[in-house]
Amino acid sequence: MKDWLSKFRALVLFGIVALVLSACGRENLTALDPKGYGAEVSLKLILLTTIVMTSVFLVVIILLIIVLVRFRRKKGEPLKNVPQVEGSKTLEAIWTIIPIILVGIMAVPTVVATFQLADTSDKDEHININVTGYQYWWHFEYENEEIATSQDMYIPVNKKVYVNLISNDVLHSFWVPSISGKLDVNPENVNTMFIQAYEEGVYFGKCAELCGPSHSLMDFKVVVVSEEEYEQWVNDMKSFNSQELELDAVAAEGRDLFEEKGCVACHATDSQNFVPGQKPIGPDLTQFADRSRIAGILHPTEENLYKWLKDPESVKPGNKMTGAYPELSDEEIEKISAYLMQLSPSEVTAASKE
Amino acid sequence: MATTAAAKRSFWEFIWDYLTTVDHKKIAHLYLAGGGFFFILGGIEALIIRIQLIKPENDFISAGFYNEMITMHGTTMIFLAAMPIIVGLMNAIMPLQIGARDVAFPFLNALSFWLFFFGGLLLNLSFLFGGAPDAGWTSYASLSMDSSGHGIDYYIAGLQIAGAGTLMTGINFIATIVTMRAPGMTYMRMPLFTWTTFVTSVLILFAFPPLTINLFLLMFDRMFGTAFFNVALGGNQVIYQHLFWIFGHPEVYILILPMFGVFSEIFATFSRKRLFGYTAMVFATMLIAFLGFMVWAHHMFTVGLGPVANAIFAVGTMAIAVPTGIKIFNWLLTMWGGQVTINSAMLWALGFIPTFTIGGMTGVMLGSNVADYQYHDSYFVVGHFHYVIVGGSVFGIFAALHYWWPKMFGRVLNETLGKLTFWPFFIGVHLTFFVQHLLGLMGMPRRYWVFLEDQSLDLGNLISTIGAFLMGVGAIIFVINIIVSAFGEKAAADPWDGRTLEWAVSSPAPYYNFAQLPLVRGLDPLWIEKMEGNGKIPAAEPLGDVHMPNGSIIPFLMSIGFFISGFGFIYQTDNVYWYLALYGGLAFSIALMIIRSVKDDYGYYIPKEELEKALEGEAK
Amino acid sequence: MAQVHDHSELFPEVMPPEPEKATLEGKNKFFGIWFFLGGETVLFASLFGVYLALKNSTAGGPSSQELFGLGLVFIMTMLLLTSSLTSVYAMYHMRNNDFKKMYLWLGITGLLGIGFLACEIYEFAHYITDYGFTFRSSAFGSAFYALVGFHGGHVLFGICWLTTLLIRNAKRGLNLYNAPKFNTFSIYWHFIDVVWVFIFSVVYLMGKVG
Amino acid sequence: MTDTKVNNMSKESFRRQKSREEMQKQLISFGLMIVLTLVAFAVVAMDTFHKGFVIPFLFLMAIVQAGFQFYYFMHLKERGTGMAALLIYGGVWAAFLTLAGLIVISWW
Ligand code: HEA
Ligand code: HEA
Ligand code: HEC
Ligand code: CUA
Ligand SMILES: [Cu+2]
Repeated sequence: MKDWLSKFRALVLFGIVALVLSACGRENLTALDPKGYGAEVSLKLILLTTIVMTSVFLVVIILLIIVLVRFRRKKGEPLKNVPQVEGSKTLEAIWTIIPIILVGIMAVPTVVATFQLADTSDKDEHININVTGYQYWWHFEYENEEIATSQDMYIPVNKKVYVNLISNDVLHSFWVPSISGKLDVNPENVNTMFIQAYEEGVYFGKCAELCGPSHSLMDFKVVVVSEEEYEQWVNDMKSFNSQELELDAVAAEGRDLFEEKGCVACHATDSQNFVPGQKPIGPDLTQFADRSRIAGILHPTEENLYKWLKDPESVKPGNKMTGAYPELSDEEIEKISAYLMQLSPSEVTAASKE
Repeated sequence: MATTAAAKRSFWEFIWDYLTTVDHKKIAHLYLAGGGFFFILGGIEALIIRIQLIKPENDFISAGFYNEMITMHGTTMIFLAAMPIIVGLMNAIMPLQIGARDVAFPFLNALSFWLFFFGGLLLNLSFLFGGAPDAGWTSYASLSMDSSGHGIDYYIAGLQIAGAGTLMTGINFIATIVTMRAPGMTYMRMPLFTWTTFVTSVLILFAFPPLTINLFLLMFDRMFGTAFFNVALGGNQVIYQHLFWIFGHPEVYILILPMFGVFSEIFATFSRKRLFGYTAMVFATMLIAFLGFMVWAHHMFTVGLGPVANAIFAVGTMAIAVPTGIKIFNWLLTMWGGQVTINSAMLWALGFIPTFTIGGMTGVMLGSNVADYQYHDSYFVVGHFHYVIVGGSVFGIFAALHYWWPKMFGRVLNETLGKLTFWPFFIGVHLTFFVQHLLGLMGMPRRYWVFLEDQSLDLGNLISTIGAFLMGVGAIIFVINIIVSAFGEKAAADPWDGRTLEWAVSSPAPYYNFAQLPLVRGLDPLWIEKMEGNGKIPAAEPLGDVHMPNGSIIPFLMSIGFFISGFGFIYQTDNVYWYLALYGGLAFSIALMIIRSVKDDYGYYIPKEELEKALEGEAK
Repeated sequence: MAQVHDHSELFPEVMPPEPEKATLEGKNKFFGIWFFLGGETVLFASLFGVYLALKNSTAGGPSSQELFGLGLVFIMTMLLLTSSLTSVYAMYHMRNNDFKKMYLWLGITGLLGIGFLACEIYEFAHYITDYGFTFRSSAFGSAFYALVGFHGGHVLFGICWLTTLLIRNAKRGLNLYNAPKFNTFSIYWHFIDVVWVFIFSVVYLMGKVG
Repeated sequence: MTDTKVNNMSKESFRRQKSREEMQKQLISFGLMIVLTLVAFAVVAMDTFHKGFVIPFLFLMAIVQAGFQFYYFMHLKERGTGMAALLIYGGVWAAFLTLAGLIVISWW
């Protein structure tokens, strides 16, 4: 029994160590490998508090072991009476004062960092993106740029970017672990924070506040590109016009079907009719073909798009598109897909960064 | 008792006895049974959650059902399992520890139990009638307003009924401790479990009203079209979050403080040493409770309250580590220099120290709000609170059950099985919840029905699920132990060489507790008498008739009335006929309330002769 | 803390000086109601907090300045304050073992309470019919009716409680069994008055100021 | 026997005397409460003072009145009521925190 136990414990220990070493999670998702300002500040505090608290834990565990080794009643040892100690002023003072000092060591940097991250005085000098959370997707409107997009948010590298968050329905929370800590997306007021990414790439964003059945599928991406690429992307987005696209016959039919079937009621496909501040009903599909994922989670393949258009419910339970459009035949889906796959305003895409 | 009424009673008499009882010890049995049932239910829900998360993109259960599972798991575990079991322990032990014959309001005590029971029943019936609540145990207003069906309505009605019961319990225990301590039992001689019961009751008294109001607001918004949380009409759902956590944070101390009391008793008893730093322990308890009211916004660091609020609440939160640390070190020093017997109860207590300390560590780490921007609503938080709740409250419950089982049921639990319960459970806890911290930091938010493939979250989740099943094994062995021990030998009055008053009466305690009120000469009165007296607690009064309250079926019936009117509340939005249930149930309960207050109930007396006979029997 | 050993002791010839706290049951009731009121304080504070957070969220509906008139509120305040005094009188006579006078003053207390409630009902009806201001109009409306209505509900409950007490004990005279009950009621009633003091200050007077 | 009875009687009349004095105090505090109420209403009705003064002033009036109620009408100053007072103050403290929390959300 004893033997088995200690083997088991060794195994457990080994497992944990292996887990820690096996990496700190997926790159571009984990908070342990920061690629942005907010995440970096948070990680510093995570490390500081971990170190302080681990040393406290060690003290406790060492004391516990000493006590058990020294004062444990051995098998068969008769009960005896031991001196009844009331307490000790000195000892008690020690373990009151030392923790107070330790708390101070953790509290001061925390407070400093809080105010650093909350300083939004230079908001007007930087890019502002108005983010709206919807059950179960994200919308990004670029202030002063007359463009909007959904699911993938493009930002330039090493530049401060302000995100102004509001929800269209219930509470969500905006979290891109590698770049920054999270901020709630409230329905009644705009929450503002800035993010700054250090490296180009595609970063995983998550919704962190329970918002319904598909809460776990409400992913988005932050696409960090170079400054020039960003400029180019914005200009491409502005000038893109889906009605003037040169399309083959199938895709052209798809474009007509997109109107016939009422998709346009919810989805925009270019920036021509952009109205600042207007809340769309469904994701903006202007750059659908450039998306890193369909509906935030599926890899951008024909089959997956078919799957989504055929039965969105099977992909995202409770989503707001299900049942909002007439059922599509396979042929119609093919045509619409052909059209959607042409919606690629820019060379700058998520795929180019992944 | 064995000498009086013949042991043979019919099954129905037995049931009737429990339905009408106002005896705190029998009510404790009811609480333990009810809470135990809900613990198994909540545990099964936990296992379902873990099975769903065993591998990426699993489809063991649907998304909607998953949300119902986490909501019901959290709600059940906290309101219907942990709290009732804790209240049950308090009921069983606290009056004995202060040398009282019952609690201040025995009738209310029974009512409290039945309200809890029917509230919990109502909540769980939602599974049968069209869907359970699915907005998380916090049931934040924006989502719970949006949620269709009646799940949330069940949440509101169930918790409102159960919560009323808890509030009455709080008042009852405070009054008991204030007015009914035996002669000589000054405040600073009360055992620590009684102290923590007292402080916990105060927490209940002040923490539950905000929850009550919050549920009312949500109920009005959902059922009667008011606009507290309706943004279009100027409402504000952050109010809900504030009110919930003004309740919610003290609530977690309601779960842990009584267990601090339990551990204090156990460490002292099994080290054969007086609790180290008793006075400091008492004041640390009060300080934790006091600070506990001032840190609620640490659950809301990411809501956007602004840097000033966040900074204040961060520092306040970390400060709680200080009184808690005092406790940890005092326990260690209690064992230092003592003679430490390690049996099942003590194993749980020893396991608690590292486990809870890890939970407290991560708590303090969460308290650093800038770090919390990353932790919040991720599995790191899930890891934290299971470490403190399971490592603190659940370990405490197991410890207390092993320690007081003889006093409550007259049988000692089997030692071997006791140890066999501990090890799988202890290992399981660390397997399940330690990796969750890492998962959180690796980017896994909580309340996720599925995690996607290719995000390096697979291994951690698998380990976590395996651990959960180990806990299940431990829990099952405990159930076996209960059954086996029921046929074991009868327990002595004082099987552990105890220190406090509850060990001065027979096991289980006679229904009148003390034939004569005891005279208390100091802290650890029984120990004092063993060391300085004849080993018996001196009596504070001559033997005489003992006044007892009458049993009553009214608490049970009243709770049924509220239960029915709960259904009325839930369904009146569908069909006006349900108003019949709503008002009918309410009228029924009010009528019973009036009957209760109009009918005089003076209780009855146990004649002196009967007590004399019982005492002789005991002496033999 | 002497145990009462015979029910007849509950009906002594001469009442002890504090009949409401002479028995253990009485003492428990006394503390019980106070603790309950400690909880009620937080209960009402939650409602006050909600009200203060939402009082400017009128969603285009009438605001507090437009709605509130001070005359009626002043009358209501006087009614309730006076009822507090009359219940003090009642307790004074209870301690003097003067059952009749206690009943008289308790009766007056109840009547004043009913007067208060009548005014409140009139006030609500006035808002609803003349301003279309209901608890569905706006978050302000919801918060206002919740807070003031909750207090009104407490008054109503108090009146029902008092009525039951008065009817049940009309023929019994004062004894150690029912004295605590009267006292408990009176403490509750004062508390309702305290809450009203805050309502008229915070809701009505401050609402008038803006 | 008679002695103790007389003794009891005088004790009783002493008690009555005391409680009459008590009653007088209660009447005075009632009068003060009415005055406080009048002042509060008057300050608002006159409409001459600045908001920044009126609101704290109204709070103050209300708190003083509550004190009168607790201590004179509800007998909180009698012996043996320490725990009751303690828990009411606890409630007031929790109430204060609740209020602070909910009010600041409209500021921050
Ligand atoms: C029994 C229940 C319990 C207990 C005791 C605690 C104890 C603590 N908790 Fe925990 N907590 C929960 C239950 C509990 N918690 C639950 C259920 C949630 C989640 C709710 C939800 O969202 O669903 C939560 C969430 C939670 C959060 C919010 C996280 C988030 O959602 O973002 C925070 C943040 O500060 C926090 C902090 C703390 C702290 C600082 C303590 C402290 O009290 C811990 C103190 C203990 C120690 C520190 C260890 C011993 C001390 C020493 C050995 C001395 C030396 C120490 C130092 C020098 C620091 N908890
Ligand atoms: C007292 C509180 C308590 C307790 C004891 C537990 C115990 C456990 N909890 Fe839970 N948990 C919460 C309170 C608690 N939890 C709360 C408040 C939440 C948040 C909910 C929310 O987000 O809203 C939560 C959320 C939560 C999650 C996160 C869900 C999510 O965010 O998506 C997970 C996942 O692993 C989990 C797992 C577990 C496990 C494995 C146990 C185990 O310890 C359980 C062990 C018990 C058993 C395994 C039962 C044994 C019984 C049997 C096996 C049956 C035997 C039958 C017979 C003999 C008849 N819990
Ligand atoms: C009720 C309005 C509505 C209608 C009508 C509608 N959709 Fe959608 N659509 C949505 C919403 C909402 C989503 C986002 C779902 C989610 O992710 O939760 C969406 C998502 C999508 C996506 C994935 C978007 C992305 O950014 O990855 C595609 C593609 C799409 N819809 C195509 C269509 C087509 C084609 C039609 C018509 C046949 C259509 N939609 C009709 C509301 C609508
Ligand atoms: Cu949006 Cu979760
Ligand atoms: Cu907390």
